[in-house]
Amino acid sequence: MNYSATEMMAVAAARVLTNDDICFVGIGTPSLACNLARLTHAPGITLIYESGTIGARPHVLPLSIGDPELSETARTTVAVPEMFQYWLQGGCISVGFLGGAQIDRYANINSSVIGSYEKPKVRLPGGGGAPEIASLCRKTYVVMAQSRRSFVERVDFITTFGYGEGGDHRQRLGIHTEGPTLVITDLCIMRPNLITKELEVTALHQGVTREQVIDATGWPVRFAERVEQTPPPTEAELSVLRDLQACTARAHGLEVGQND
Amino acid sequence: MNYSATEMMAVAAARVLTNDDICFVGIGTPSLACNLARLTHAPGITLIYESGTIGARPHVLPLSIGDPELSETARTTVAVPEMFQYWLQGGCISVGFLGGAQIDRYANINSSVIGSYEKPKVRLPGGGGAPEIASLCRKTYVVMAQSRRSFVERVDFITTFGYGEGGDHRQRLGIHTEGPTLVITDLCIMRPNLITKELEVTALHQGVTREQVIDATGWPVRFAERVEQTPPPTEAELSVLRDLQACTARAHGLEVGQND
Amino acid sequence: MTEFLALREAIAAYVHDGSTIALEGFTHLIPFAAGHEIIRQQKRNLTLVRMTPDLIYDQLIGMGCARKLIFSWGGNPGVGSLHRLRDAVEHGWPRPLEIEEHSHAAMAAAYGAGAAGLPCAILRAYQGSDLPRYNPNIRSITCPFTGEQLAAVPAIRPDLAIIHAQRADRAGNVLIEGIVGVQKEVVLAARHAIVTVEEIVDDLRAPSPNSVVLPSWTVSAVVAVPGGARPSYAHGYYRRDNAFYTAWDALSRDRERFLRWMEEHVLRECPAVPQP
Amino acid sequence: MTEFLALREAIAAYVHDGSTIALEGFTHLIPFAAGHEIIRQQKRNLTLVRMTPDLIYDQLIGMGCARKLIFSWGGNPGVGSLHRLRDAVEHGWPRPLEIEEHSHAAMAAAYGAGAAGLPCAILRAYQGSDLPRYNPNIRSITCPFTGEQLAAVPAIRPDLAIIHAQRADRAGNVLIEGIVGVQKEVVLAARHAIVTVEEIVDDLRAPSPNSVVLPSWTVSAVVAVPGGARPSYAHGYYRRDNAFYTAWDALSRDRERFLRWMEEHVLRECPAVPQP
Repeated sequence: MNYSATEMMAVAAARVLTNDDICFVGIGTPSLACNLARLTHAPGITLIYESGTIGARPHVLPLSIGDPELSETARTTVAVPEMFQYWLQGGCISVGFLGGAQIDRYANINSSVIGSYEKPKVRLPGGGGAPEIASLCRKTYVVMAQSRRSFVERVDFITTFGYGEGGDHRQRLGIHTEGPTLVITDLCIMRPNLITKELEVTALHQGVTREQVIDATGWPVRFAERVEQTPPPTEAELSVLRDLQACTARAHGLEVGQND
Repeated sequence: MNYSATEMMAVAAARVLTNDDICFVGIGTPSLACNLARLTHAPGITLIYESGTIGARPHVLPLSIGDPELSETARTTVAVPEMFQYWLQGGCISVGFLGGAQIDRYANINSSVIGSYEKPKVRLPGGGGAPEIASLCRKTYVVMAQSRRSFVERVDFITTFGYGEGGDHRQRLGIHTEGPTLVITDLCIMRPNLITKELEVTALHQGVTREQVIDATGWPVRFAERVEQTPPPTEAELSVLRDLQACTARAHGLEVGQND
Repeated sequence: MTEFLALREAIAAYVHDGSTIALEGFTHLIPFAAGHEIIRQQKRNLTLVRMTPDLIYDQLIGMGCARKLIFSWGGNPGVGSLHRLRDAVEHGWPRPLEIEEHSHAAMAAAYGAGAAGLPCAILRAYQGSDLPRYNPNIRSITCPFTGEQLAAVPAIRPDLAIIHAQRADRAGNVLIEGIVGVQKEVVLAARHAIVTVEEIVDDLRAPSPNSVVLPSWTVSAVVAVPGGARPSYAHGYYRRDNAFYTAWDALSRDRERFLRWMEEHVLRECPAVPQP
Repeated sequence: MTEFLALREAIAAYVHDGSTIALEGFTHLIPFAAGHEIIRQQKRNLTLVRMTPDLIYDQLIGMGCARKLIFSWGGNPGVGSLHRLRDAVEHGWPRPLEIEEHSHAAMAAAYGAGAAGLPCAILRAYQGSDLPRYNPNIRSITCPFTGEQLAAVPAIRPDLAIIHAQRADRAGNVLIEGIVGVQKEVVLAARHAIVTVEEIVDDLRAPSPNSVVLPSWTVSAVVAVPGGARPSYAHGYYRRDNAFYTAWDALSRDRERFLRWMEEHVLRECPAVPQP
């Protein structure tokens, strides 16, 4: 079965989630991956959206963080201050799922500006929930399509702190959570080095070469001692993924593929 | 129509409430007075109990601050932290209604201990919501049966700050609300002097003499320049009051009069 | 995640001598049955946390389970004193009781801070009151924007929360309705939580998308105890036994009579619900 | 207490040039109709507060109503940029826009502090982020119990809150259901509040004792505006117009096309609901 690199990324992201995860879900690929996990191997996963919905089980993917599908299918919906104070800051969340416009080798993420903050070349939407999702969830997973524009030597702005300058920088700031333990791209999977916290490629998706990854990374990317190969999407995974996207597109009155 | 001094006190307390008041209600005479007001001249009054019930319209008086009658008849019931943070501290409440075991000439109230705090002769229930009701409601009314034991030269413990040592003591502590502008007893009505904030008798209930009030007050009590006479309870007031108490007693399986 | 246990097992597993535990329920859904099981299992040196100790803590204190009480209003609502609490504070019977006293506003905020993973709560409180002179856990903090002084109290983070709720589903999700007090806060603030429920059902039947629901993964153990809040009440199930609350005044005033009542109605019972 | 007004009257009475106003609704119940009326009445120099500016603030900004924006996520959810917001920040068109940027957690807490009558909120936030370097309203505070440093942000207390809700009763009590966002907080935090509703009814039909209800005395004006949240949605009434959100990307990218669309669909309308 043929599949796109984007589909591989979503499937790889879904696979790392477990039945017991309490997952704080961002819109876009994170939401796709989390719902794919829920509809395949992790039916018991709890999906939490920052709009306040706890245990949402949407039939189609939400376009926004607060689509009706979320609240209608959730176990309960709480106010947004409560969501951030009790549920996120209170330490209930096992995994936060993030994306961003730029990421650096220490998994610091920029979703604020390209250029300077005060005179931006591009004003991006901003951090939203991300800065605290990254510091307060027990760990975070990042999903981003990989290119030299997005995987950069130095992010223009640290919206969301990953490992800062590496090493024990998180601990020095008094952050007690694990941080971005996993970065999933359309080419590979990266994990922070245990000591330096620099991202290292630990798995390549099938058919992807080291050169491709090197070309798509804005810093001299390191590879782990053992680099595994990501198993390709199974037919079952692909068919659930495509059904979900097709339903979503129909429900939103969009062309298929417009919303991924 | 005959009536007791306690009934006079409840009626006098009810009369000072208006249709527009948002009233934070304590159990006992405050609750009786507030509901009497609601069932007579102030049907639009909003009663708020610290259990979180907003707009309660109980058919019988609650025994506790959280009886089923409150939540079942309320417009909404919120969590207790929200009640204290958003509704009380947020400045929504126009009148707080308090009682206590002891009160002094500056309307400081003790509901904690008789004797010393660390070796109390009598350990009273304590402040509950009172300390903040008194500082955060726009004004507070106090209802207490008057005697030398309860109206004392100096309270053993300031659970709930009234006017402290008088004058601008409230302002000096950064309290911006009016404080206990009215004390209603079974003998009279007292109000703080505009300047000194010492309580002065401004009205005597019918048939009560100055000597009776002096005898029942633990400090040399002052009388305002003009002392009015409280009109006696009307038949309508008494009949609503007695009906309410009778219903309440039946509902709680108590003897009439046991719960006031 | 959630275990479904018998009451006896749940208390044995989660209540340890010396624990800090909070049985909450603000004049509603008070977990009496669970408190009685703690008494039967003769737990000792507990730090008991509860805004309104109510009859259940009067009983725990009178039976010698408590070393310390953290509270904000210690009376029998609408009736008067808690005589066992008073006897412990005034005369050290059956053992001395250390107290840490707050106002409701501060204690509610402290539970909220516990749920929110903060070390403290800030609030406008205690102005002019004598309480801060006797409670070193009431401090102050300065607003970095206005310079205003605010009160600060430490977050409450008990070892164990016990609450009673209307129902749980078979996955362990819990519905609470009516006066919800600080129940959500105490469960989220505590390291473990036991929830006794009126019934375990296939479908929670939450009437509103905004109903108060505790997801199963916030709850360590669910225990079916119909009537487990009596003589308190469960909105939608049974009413408050106000006559018993009134009768407790006389039943509890005298040490011997109290002990006799407890012997007959609590100690001899298997996990069930005492009637006055 | 609550006045029942027409939309035109309510906006004229409560929105003044230079006001700080917050039209809230977290991706649900966004008060579009009220925002459009503000545009029609050509209000100027507004400080606009909103966690997610969304299309409605993109329109207000593009039509020149805003001087400053306080926000925490400024995109078109699931679609991309807000082009009018970007054009104002990047090129000062149609006028320069000052921004004060927070994270969601901080802004939600700041609304909570506003509702709670506190001068500031404390939270565990912004650790390692560059945002505090550019926003002097992010400061820190030390816990007096643990010594821990916490972030502090000033309370949000707008001159006016505008929200949309499902219904109000004839006394002016308001029911909100589904994703309730920060609606209660913003109404309690603001000096005045306008609530547009789908319908005004004899009985609120709140399904639960714990339903989110704003008592009439928290609301300055109630305005019946059926469909007043479109293209956002109203839980129980109509669904989100996701196709319009997607189409807005192209409609708003170009200044002229944007102005034409606004002219046709907002400026020429009497208070009614635009369709794309």
